[in-house]
Amino acid sequence: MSSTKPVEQLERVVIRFAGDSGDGMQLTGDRFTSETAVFGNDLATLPDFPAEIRAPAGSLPGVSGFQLHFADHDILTPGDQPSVLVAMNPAALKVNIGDLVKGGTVIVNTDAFNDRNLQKAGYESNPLEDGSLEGFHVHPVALSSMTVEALKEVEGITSREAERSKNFFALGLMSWLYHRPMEGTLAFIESKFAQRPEIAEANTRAFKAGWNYGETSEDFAVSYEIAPAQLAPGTYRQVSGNTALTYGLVAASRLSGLPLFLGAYPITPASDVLEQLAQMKHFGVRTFQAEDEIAASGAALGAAFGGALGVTTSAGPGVVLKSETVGLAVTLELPLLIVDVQRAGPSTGMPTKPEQADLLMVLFGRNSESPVPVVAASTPAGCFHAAIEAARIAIKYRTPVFLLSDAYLANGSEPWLIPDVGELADISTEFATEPNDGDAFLPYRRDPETLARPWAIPGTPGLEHRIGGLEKADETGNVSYDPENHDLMTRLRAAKVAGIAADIPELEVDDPDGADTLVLGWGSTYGAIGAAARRVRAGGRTVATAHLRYLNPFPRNTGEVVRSYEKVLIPEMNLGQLRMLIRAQFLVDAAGYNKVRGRPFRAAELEDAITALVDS
Amino acid sequence: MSSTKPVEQLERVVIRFAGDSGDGMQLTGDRFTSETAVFGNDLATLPDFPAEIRAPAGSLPGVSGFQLHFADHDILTPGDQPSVLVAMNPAALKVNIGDLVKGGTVIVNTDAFNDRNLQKAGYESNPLEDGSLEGFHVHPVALSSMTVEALKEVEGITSREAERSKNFFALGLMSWLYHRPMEGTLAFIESKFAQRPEIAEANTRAFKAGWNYGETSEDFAVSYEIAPAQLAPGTYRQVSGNTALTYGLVAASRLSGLPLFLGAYPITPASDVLEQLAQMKHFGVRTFQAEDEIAASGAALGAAFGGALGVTTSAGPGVVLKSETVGLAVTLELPLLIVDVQRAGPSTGMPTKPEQADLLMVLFGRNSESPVPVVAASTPAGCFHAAIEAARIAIKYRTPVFLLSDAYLANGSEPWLIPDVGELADISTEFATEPNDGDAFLPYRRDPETLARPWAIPGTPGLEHRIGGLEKADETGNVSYDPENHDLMTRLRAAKVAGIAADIPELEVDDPDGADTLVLGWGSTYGAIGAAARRVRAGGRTVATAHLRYLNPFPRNTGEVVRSYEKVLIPEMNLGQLRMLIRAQFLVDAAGYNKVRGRPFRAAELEDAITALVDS
Amino acid sequence: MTADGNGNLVQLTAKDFKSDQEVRWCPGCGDYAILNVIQGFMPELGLTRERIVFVSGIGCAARFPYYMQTYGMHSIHGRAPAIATGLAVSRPDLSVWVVTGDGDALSIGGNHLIHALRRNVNLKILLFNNEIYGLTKGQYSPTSRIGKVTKSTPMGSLDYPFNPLSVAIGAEASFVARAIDTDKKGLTEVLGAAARHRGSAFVEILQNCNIYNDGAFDFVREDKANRIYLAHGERIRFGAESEKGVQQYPDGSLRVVDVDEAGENSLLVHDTAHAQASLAFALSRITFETHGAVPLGVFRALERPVYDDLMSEQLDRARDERGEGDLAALLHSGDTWTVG
Amino acid sequence: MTADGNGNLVQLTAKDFKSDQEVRWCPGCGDYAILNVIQGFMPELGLTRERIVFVSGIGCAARFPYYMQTYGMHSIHGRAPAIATGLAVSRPDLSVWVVTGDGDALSIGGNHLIHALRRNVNLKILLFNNEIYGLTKGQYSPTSRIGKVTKSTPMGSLDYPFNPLSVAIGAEASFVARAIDTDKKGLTEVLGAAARHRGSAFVEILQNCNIYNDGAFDFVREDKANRIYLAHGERIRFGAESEKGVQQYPDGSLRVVDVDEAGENSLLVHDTAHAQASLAFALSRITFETHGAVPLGVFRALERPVYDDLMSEQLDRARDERGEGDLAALLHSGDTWTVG
Ligand SMILES: Cc1ncc(C[n+]2csc(CCOP(=O)(O)OP(=O)(O)O)c2C)c(N)n1
Ligand SMILES: Cc1ncc(C[n+]2csc(CCOP(=O)(O)OP(=O)(O)O)c2C)c(N)n1
Ligand code: SF4
Ligand code: SF4
Ligand SMILES: [Mg+2]
Ligand SMILES: [Mg+2]
Repeated sequence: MSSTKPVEQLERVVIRFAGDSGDGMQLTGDRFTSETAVFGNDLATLPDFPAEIRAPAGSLPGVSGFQLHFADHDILTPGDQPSVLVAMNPAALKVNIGDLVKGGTVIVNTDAFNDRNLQKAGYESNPLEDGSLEGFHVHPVALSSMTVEALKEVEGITSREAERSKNFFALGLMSWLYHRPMEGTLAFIESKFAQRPEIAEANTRAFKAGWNYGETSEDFAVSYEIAPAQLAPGTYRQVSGNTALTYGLVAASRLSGLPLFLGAYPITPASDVLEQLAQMKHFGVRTFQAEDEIAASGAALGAAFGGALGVTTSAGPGVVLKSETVGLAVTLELPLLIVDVQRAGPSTGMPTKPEQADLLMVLFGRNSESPVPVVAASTPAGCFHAAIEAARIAIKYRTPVFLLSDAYLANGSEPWLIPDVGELADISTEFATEPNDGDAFLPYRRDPETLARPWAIPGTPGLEHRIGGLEKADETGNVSYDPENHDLMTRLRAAKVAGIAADIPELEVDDPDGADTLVLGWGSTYGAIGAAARRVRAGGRTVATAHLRYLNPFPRNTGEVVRSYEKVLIPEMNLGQLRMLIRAQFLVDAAGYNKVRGRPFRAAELEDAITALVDS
Repeated sequence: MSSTKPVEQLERVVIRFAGDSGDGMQLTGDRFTSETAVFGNDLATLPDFPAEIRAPAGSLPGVSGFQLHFADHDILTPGDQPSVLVAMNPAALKVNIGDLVKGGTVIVNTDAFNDRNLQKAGYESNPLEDGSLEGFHVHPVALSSMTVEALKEVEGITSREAERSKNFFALGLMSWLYHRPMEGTLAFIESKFAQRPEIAEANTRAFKAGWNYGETSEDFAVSYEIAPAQLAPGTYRQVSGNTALTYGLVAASRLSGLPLFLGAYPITPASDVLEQLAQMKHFGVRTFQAEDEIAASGAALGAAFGGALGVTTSAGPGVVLKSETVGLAVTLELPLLIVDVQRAGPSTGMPTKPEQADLLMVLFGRNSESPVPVVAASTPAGCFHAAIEAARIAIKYRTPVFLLSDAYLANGSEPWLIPDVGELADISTEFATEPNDGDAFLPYRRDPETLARPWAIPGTPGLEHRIGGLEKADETGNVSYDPENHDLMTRLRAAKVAGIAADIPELEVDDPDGADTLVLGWGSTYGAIGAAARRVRAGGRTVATAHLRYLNPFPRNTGEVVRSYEKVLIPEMNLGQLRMLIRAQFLVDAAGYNKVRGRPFRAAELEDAITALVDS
Repeated sequence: MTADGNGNLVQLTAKDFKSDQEVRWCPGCGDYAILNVIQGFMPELGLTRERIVFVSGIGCAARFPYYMQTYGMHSIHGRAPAIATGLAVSRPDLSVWVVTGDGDALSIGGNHLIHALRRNVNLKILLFNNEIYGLTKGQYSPTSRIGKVTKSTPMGSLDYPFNPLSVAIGAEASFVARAIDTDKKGLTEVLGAAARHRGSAFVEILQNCNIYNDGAFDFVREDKANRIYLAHGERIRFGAESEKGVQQYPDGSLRVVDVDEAGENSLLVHDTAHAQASLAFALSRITFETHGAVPLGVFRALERPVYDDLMSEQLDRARDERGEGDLAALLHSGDTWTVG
Repeated sequence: MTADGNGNLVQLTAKDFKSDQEVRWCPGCGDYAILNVIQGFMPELGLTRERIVFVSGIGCAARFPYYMQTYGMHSIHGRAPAIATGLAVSRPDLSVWVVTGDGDALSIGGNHLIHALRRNVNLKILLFNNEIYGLTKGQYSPTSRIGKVTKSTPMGSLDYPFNPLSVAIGAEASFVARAIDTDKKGLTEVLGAAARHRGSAFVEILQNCNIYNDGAFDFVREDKANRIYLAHGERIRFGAESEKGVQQYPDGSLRVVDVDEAGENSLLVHDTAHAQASLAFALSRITFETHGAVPLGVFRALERPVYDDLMSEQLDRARDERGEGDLAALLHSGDTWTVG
């Protein structure tokens, strides 16, 4: 179907879908995103579900949102503020209206604006009537009743079930409004509800009814076109951080030739890595849902001892429980990949909200000197390569490695140029199979270059040996209380990790105009920093940016880079963790921009912060 | 008894007793120390037991040592190198002889130098005969056989039991040699072996026989006198760090008026705090040996919720398991004292050996921004006040507090001027008993000065409230996912801890001559740094010293202090943890002197390090 | 009737135990039913609200304390029994309740649970068993059945499940019972028995998670004929017409028989206070899968010294024997010397 | 006879299983006896040394792996069952043994133990029970008896102890047995049965700590008349002259009777493989304190699907159904689009 109404061209749009937890907003957002991706826009998404439990229908804490930014050019963030809000009920309106840009568009489900819902949302009068939405462009749509009406001929569904299809009505309307292709969603409905054809039928009808409503209703005078973005050639898909991470782990298993063993305990927002890997049994992936995080990491370490790619995934409150195991892995010098999908804390904190405040924990959260390399992903799709890279380091250097993601990367998504599997680098290693000291096997005799020790797995004849958590003598690995040996081993472990700096790329600086000010970031602030820098530059100022993908060790030129700028700004969703490290290591008076709000930075606030520093 | 032989005057002696784990060397050292303390010398001790299990008799890993430094002036360390070595068997000789000063004295139990023992110790020939001890002053003493001989009239003991008294023979001999008073040891034997009078009799006889042997044997031509030191007036006792810590906790309970609840799980070298507190039931102390460290800290936190002084004690590998609970305490804002008696790591490491490498763990080892004050003891006796001070902060600011000790402080001992109980400051607090907002109670409404929240304990009518690990709204404490609130709460928690700086003493600097170089220390390096500084100054150079007793927050003048010196040296038994913090916070190019050998620094090595820096 | 802080007698009602927080479980969740029953039961405790504390871990069930107008702590996953132990042991004047889920109690918190039970700390532990991880949206739990397809077991669970009551009995629990979320009468009775029991009381409550594991207990939640209500001292009978009964084999295991055929006198007599836990254990092995019915009520209620009491007694005894601790004397213990 | 890496048959002996590390337990420790028996037993496994792995936690007992010329890991306190689970599950070709102490297994490690048992992971778990914390020098453990005076309980322990076998049975263990450190024959038999059992095998070994808890088991270690050796399918008898036997009360509990008086036929017949664990549980309640004797040998050995096998089967089935995983196809799954 194509529209007959006037069409306006736009460069970019930020839409937020918002409704009750039960209203299917995440699904709606996902579908709209898929349509948009297939259409060829660049995009970035930000799902936002408040608490883990479905709160009572209509309540403020029960509101679930999904924001999507799409454009005809490459974009970096899901957008600071929506320009369009779809609000399925009063609570959704109340929670989200404050974020809308001035003059933005609101599409509301008028059917939900009854007294009970208004009251639950804490409205004293109906905002659709009391003038409080003046200044916005409001489209009142009777979404529920029109959906029920549209489905009255579908057999085998109750009117409650019919009403539940209203999100597809909304999706249809929005698809019309922005000229999204319908085929993908229609096919999706078919396959998703294959078991319940009557529901498939209902959703299909609702979807089409929504589209038709846009086309016919006088309330919608124009529709919009956002031309496809100029992306590099290749095959794309949309991918969220957790999916990319899952794929990266499976790829690492393939590229290393090591079977993947995941030990995990469910926790938001890391659970779906476990859930997705559980679907990968045909890749030889073993997923073990352990009794707790300690056992999860222990089992992964046990599997690593046996020659597997041992992985354990969690979020901060679970990672903290793995510390003792990671300490053991440090001294055993076995590969182990620990994934921390960071969320807001401390303690249980705000489980679904992002934060990047576990950096110091993963670096230092173990007794004694216990160095561990740290890799951090910066974008949802980037989780794929970050996972492979973390695995590479773990395997090559026989060391636990932390991989940091966060709730924003985990759930956010973006188009991904699917890599050519054949071009991914081999990360395989060799197990020890022969004695390395005449007839004897010295499990702690190191490779002189990497300082890695041999990995001799059970089942290898003649290399029987014992390892443990007590300090070990150099080379033999026997228990040793010798003071000088302990000092030596402590330094060897540190040197091994520090030496990885030679094996990772230099820190890249984006500095087109020779700026005085460097903005240094890490993790999921990548997009926001990039977008902010664009704005700053567009405003006529100069600024350089660099983004750390390795937090331990730092790329070898990091000191040089930070010292070569007059001013350094480190924006972080914490109180200054990377900043502390940079200051300590390089004695540079780096400033911070720190907000701990459980949500990603907005480009605008970073623009302001950078501008202020540049001008200072 | 007093000696009839010529007497030489000495200023100081360092003795090391060494023997098999079963030889009672710790007891011997303890008794000699007590005699020395009562005599009035200043002293410092360094027990050194290698592994936790009694290795087979006669083996090198089974050697247990006890070093004592005593002098007629105030001293700061247990001595770099012993001048006298008492070696009960070949293994003890082998392990320790390398530490003895050139020309030092060796007293050996010749009876133990049989082929079997020599072989177990890895001696190819008898060192008493092959000339390898040339350069030392060797006293061969048939300790075992003379002891058996001396006890042959004691009834009811086997000759094996008789032989076991040889450590008392050695103690008697050493007591004679250094003019130690005998009464204390005689009384000690009576009471310690009250249940087994025949053993008491045997030990008494052995002790006296040793003394007499010194007096009569021609091998000992002179004895030595070390005049009492000039100590401040008052009543003294000898105290080890763990005992002082125990007393400090009991005192904190008394001074706060809060019953002490200890949740602990045994671990070297912290176990005896649990064991000693278990003896304090008449002080109303409840000790709970939990199923693990997690439960130990959990129970302490539960008790704190109920209004107790909740304490949990452990060493690094156990503290790491408490992190999640500490994180909860941070967000609950309840007092909790976590004691970390540090030992060498990582992982299980070297359980009986000291290290100070848990600093970054206690600061940062939790998910998200989770600030906790840290207090560190510097001397064995200092553990007393450190414990009270840590409790004071916890109670006043409603926060978990870490108290750091280490294996050296824990087991080392020194004379202690017993404080006047009446002069210890009150650290009591007030529980909330009334609503604080009209009729309502706001559990997170803070004291504007301390930022502490009210502590309303169960049982208080009308103040029923719920707290939890999810982020809480300011003031009400209700669950909140509000972004700005989270930022606010994160900053309030940080500000509360940072604000403690106003409530602790400034960092004191010892700089008699206006030096360029500052040596900044923390923890148990206090003695070694002080002794080294004395030597450096005695060598005609100038150096300043300062010692941090608070690691978070730092004393408010710390920046000023470190910035006012040209060079700053931070010696640590880790790879530079405080150094990192100082550099980051104050951008001072502090250098480190770092050794991770599982044993305290020697004054001489620090002297060299300081001298090199001063001269650089 | 309850004495308030001023000694006045007051009659509390369920309403007095409702906090001002909006209840945030999914509509239809079995937790609502339990909350109502417990709020209704609370006045029976005869305690003022400030003397009651609810401690929980993390999970849907663990939100419970927020809804009770008592003292409460929503702590960390699995650790509630440990935290509650510290509270109960140091504050014997309080009535301490732990609310936990099958994941919270038996997965991450299994160790704390069994240790609290063996110690017989004065805690009432209510395990809301929905055989699923609700809060994290539907992974299998240690009580989920073999073959269960969940988010984390797309091909079915491989883990042989725990039987919560068997675990508790194996861990020396002195009080063990079971009830159903929607069975107001049965649940109230069990709560009463648990409250009266001095020491640890462990109560499994079969709870429907209508979102992620709907109908898990329908065979007993919906079909009352499959409920075996246990009563101390009585022969064990059940069924719509009480036509079925439980008999013991010579090998110690139990079977379900037809009462008419087997004869009333051949039926097992329930004894909650037997010195040996074997009977309670055997009863815990009666399940829908093995026997087609589910025992409810109190399986075991054995008086045993209570940890908190024992500890208080030691403190008293220490004071009797050694006198109230004297700090100055403590500091001066051992060898001392005085410098002029 | 064992096939070595080249397929040659070799006869290994105890000596082949001794590592070059000096054994460092206290002289007289019961651990020496166990080490000897296990080294002597190893050749019976019929496996080459590289196929065998010993995993331990921390404690005196946990030093065990250092002394075995096999693969080994001395890990962290309490976590050996979890670590071994990862190893066993990902390497079904190995024979994985866990050595643990009463503190390691039942205090800090209690949760991992019970979960490994319920899952029926193919692990042989040997718990050296000395009713004390040896390595940390003499604090009471979860198996120490009430009233026990130790370093951390100067006035006597208050904690009701675990019965390790009851815990294991309550946790759905498929194989449960008990032996004595110095009873070479009994211990060897139990090890053999454990090794033959596919799945988790839990063996409690009564071990004397002559330094911190000397004589804890003298009543059965020294006095053979107090040993009840269990044998599948046989009536349970014991005593110097086999004059005593075990009978079942109608209430499911067990009592010791005089065989002559009670009659041989009234004695309980041991059944290690009963579908219901009730009998094994009841046997676990026979203790020296309650019955004056201690059962030894295999309490329970029930065949049940093994976790590792089940997991391998799912992997195979997934490959059968979906084909060997194709990475490129995975990356291209879902909606894709191509930019020219
Ligand atoms: C240390 C830690 N690990 C994991 C989680 C995530 N988590 C929260 S609740 C839960 C399980 C909940 O299941 P259950 O105890 O059965 O409670 P229910 O939600 O079913 O009532 C998990 C895994 C967490 N909060 N903390
Ligand atoms: C996390 C941690 N907590 C505590 C310890 C100290 N620790 C080592 S072994 C042990 C208990 C040993 O008892 P058990 O398991 O019975 O072994 P045994 O020494 O008696 O053989 C303890 C508490 C530790 N090593 N690690
Ligand atoms: S997820 Fe299940 S257990 Fe949790 S609130 Fe919803 S229905 Fe209840
Ligand atoms: S302490 Fe006890 S268990 Fe440990 S080695 Fe010595 S005797 Fe054996
Ligand atoms: Mg559940
Ligand atoms: Mg033990």
